[in-house]
Amino acid sequence: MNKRIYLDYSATTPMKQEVLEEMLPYFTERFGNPSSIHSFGREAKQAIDQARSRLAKAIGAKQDEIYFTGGGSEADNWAIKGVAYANRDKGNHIITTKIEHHAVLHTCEYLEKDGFEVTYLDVDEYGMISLEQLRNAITDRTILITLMFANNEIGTIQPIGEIGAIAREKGIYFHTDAVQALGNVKIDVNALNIDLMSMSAHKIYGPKGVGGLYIRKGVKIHSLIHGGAQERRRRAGTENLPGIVGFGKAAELAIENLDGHIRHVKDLRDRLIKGIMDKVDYVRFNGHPENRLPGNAHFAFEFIEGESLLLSLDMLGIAGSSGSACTSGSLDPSHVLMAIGLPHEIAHGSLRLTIGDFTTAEEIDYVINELPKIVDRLRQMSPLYEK
Amino acid sequence: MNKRIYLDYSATTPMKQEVLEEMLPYFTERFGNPSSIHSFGREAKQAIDQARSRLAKAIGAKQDEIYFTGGGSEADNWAIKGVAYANRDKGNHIITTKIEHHAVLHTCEYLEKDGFEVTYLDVDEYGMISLEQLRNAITDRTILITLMFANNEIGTIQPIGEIGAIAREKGIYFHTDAVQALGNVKIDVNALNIDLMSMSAHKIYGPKGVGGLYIRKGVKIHSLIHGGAQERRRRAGTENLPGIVGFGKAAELAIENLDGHIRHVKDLRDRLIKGIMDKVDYVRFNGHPENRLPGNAHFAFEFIEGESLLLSLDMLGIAGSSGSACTSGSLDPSHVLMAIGLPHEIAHGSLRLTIGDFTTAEEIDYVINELPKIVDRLRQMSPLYEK
Amino acid sequence: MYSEKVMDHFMNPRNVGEIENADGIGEVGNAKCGDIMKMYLKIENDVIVDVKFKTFGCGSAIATSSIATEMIKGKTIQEALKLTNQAVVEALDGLPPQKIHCSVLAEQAVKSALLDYAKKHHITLDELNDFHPDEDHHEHGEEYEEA
Amino acid sequence: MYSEKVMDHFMNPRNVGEIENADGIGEVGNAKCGDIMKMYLKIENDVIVDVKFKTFGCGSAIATSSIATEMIKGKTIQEALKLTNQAVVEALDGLPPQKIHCSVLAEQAVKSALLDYAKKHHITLDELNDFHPDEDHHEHGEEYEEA
Ligand SMILES: Cc1ncc(COP(=O)(O)O)c(C=O)c1O
Ligand SMILES: Cc1ncc(COP(=O)(O)O)c(C=O)c1O
Ligand code: FES
Ligand code: FES
Repeated sequence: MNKRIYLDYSATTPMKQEVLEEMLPYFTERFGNPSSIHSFGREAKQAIDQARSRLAKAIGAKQDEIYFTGGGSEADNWAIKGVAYANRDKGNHIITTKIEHHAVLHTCEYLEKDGFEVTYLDVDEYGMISLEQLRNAITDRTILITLMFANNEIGTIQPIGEIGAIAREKGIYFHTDAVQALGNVKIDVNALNIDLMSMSAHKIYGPKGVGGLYIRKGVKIHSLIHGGAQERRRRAGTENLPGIVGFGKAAELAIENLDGHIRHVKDLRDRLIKGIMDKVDYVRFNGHPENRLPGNAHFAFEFIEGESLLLSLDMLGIAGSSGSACTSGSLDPSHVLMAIGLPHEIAHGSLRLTIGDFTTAEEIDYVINELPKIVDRLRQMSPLYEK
Repeated sequence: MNKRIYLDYSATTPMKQEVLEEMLPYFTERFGNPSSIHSFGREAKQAIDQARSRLAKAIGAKQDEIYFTGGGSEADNWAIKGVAYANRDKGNHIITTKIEHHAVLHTCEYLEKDGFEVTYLDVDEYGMISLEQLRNAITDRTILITLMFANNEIGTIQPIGEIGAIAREKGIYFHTDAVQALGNVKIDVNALNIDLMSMSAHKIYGPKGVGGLYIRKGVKIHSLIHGGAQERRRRAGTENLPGIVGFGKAAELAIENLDGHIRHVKDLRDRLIKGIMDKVDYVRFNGHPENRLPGNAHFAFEFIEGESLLLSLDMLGIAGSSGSACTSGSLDPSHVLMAIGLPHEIAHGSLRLTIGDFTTAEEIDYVINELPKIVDRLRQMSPLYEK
Repeated sequence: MYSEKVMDHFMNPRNVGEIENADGIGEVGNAKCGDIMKMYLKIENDVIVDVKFKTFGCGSAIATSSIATEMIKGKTIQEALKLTNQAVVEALDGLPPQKIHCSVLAEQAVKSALLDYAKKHHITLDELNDFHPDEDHHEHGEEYEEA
Repeated sequence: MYSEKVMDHFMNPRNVGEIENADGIGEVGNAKCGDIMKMYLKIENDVIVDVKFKTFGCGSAIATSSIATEMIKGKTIQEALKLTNQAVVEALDGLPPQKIHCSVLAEQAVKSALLDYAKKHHITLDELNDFHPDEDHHEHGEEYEEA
């Protein structure tokens, strides 16, 4: 395979060179344990402090409200279980949505087995929740609203500010999974009344295996990982020093260049959408037309199935993703596509192409040229397609 | 500071160059998400499979019994909470020791608040548990024995094979925290009857923020981090791809060169011990004389306090560690030193020097030359020292 | 993930299409589940002289359909009835665990088409007495997480 | 972790030692807790003409002892009584939160020595009426994990 075109930036991103360079010394030279008091330890500690302040700056938080984790999933688990168990005396009701990432959904399901009650809010055809439904779902036993900032499949961005205001007004903790939003949307945890927020480095050109949880000062929360006194006694374990340094740098780069990034990926994204919609029949475009992640394009092609589409693209070096059942060996298409009401047979033909900083117009044009041919070839093989 | 001598290998190790080189491509080129089905994802998946098989080989396990985590602390938390909650119907009693790492101790304490009962076994003056006490502690409600392989402070290695045999005989799950043992002791999980085992990459010249949990096939365990279907559905979160690759390489190197490593660090360790014991009065040597980590030397100098010792060493570029109270702002010296019965005032003067693959005889000789002078200087300032 | 054989049959599927006035037509799976296989047989003197397929489904569904048509073309009905999903999997040099059900689908598509032929021609094929293609054919292996 | 000032006083402590026939001796802390400060005063005409210390304790305990002796040397008893732990901390350009209690220890060592002097010389120092140096002086800040 010569040419490879990566259009799966929502799954993960390549690390930027600047991030790698910032990390490198911490593997072999400045490798100390940040808890050690000798010079190796102190320089490690300093590096972590710097990363923490970069993260804090990126989201308008205070430095001591940032906690590093082993990834976005750990942050989600920690926020939800931690708040649930620490506030059980106040209530056992949690509100979330049907379109959360599995790190949120499966955590909520686990809590349901342990006596918590969870309301899963519906979304409309664009993947938007209804603020009225949210208001109505709140009871005096509600202790947590956990509601994703931006959806990883269809890209829809929720009205986080309004949700935060409702939560604040009712005195309920508000957690948002901002794993996809960070670096793609301007975020200010205070303006948006966010109490807890999950982040992940590998979605913003940083390293895999590092995440962060913003915890507003005063939030009552249990630890998920007990042990040493790291992270102000809240998250034990020797810090992933190079990873945290990389996360700090990636966050800094993301915020510095937020507008440029958004413009770049959005332009290419719109070019892609127009190209495909013009050239292919029987295709739907999913997610919200405006309130969506700038780099996210999500299609459903009728009469064909997602995995065979992905494989065909892959043979041309084009990397995309799908919410189709058959890639997962499970019967149902993704819960997100079901929640927006896409019929099963159409949901199976879905394709997510997500664009990033390294994507070029040539790559997009190549996809616009090749994808319709692939769709046509597969449709010719499909018993559902009659023309 | 010109010369820096690192003697804190038990706190963390510098990464080996070979490990870094193996990791590097996975940051920026082979950066795919292992769950993705396109070529980027497949090459990532392959790399993880290879790392898993290297880890498995290192401890005599099967490949599908190795689960990657975000570090040793996560592995400890997962093993203990996971087994406790999954086997609650069988009993609520856990046996551990007084000298475990905080990742084990604090997890057990957390479970105690949730209805579990925990027996903390004593150790003798060398830090060894008594097999008889262990046998007597077992009840028909005992579901888990969690007992560290080798102690991180005083280096004592427990009779893991005997403990495993007892656990197996009684049908109780046996977890061991082998974070310090891996790469320093030959480990075969089958020969030793280990059911679960925690590991951490950064203690064996691998990256920080990556660990592993060995889970014997058939062990009933809940997840700690819920979400995606990674790690055979047991540990959610996008895999720390470069970290896991590095862990695999580090494990491979460690096992390939186990004998050479042990010989190297043990020779230097013994040279250090002899040098110090010959030149300094009023010093105790802690931990077991034979059954100890090859690179671990642990002293307690009477009349002086550990942090001032560490600081003085640090001014000469020598990095060590201490179990003293005052470094931690808490009143008591380390729980391990208390458990072996060291008087408080003596425990305060403790110093751990841990030797690794990059340590040289010159470095050791330098320490043997300088440390006695430092001890003497501090004793001259001490109101406890009358000579 | 897939063997070269699978990818070859997926990218260059043999016998795609329909047969007008086919002697037997079999259809299994359903669109809701994301997989439909439709198989057309032309049978002369108990021999399958032509076979075509159309498949809506994953890469492995397309590859198993393709190889299954190759495996029965030119064979007698009795020989075709012996086609098992294991044989299909082997012929493809293996399939990932969560894709085994696609091979089951292929076996069932062939059998459905033969059953259809038998019904139309008032023959009894004892081998198909216990054949119920509408049963759930999905065997779930490990799930992959889309990130 | 520590300021340069702290490290200077730790590595080059001023006034280490004992004073024979000291006019006042104060000792605070205890070995079990890992810190003892002992302070010796030579007082002439209400003026501290000499002061020495011995300390068993962490780097910051040694540094605070050292600077405290500097701060009271040549001062009158009344001036020395005004020494606060905050003043010691400031003079050292700050201390980490978990080390503040060392500065409390230094203040108390000075006061204990003055109290001893007062007792021996049958003077009452009103400022010390509420002084109980044996109370727990540890204020726990964040803990550091030794790995
Ligand atoms: C015995 C022992 N267990 C657990 C841990 C925790 O491992 P990690 O720092 O990778 O979380 C350590 C080291 O910190 C250790 O020495
Ligand atoms: C919305 C969302 N939440 C959580 C996660 C999990 O993050 P991580 O893979 O870092 O565990 C992801 C990505 O995988 C995501 O897209
Ligand atoms: S047709 Fe469903 S997995 Fe192949
Ligand atoms: S004397 Fe205890 S911390 Fe300073």
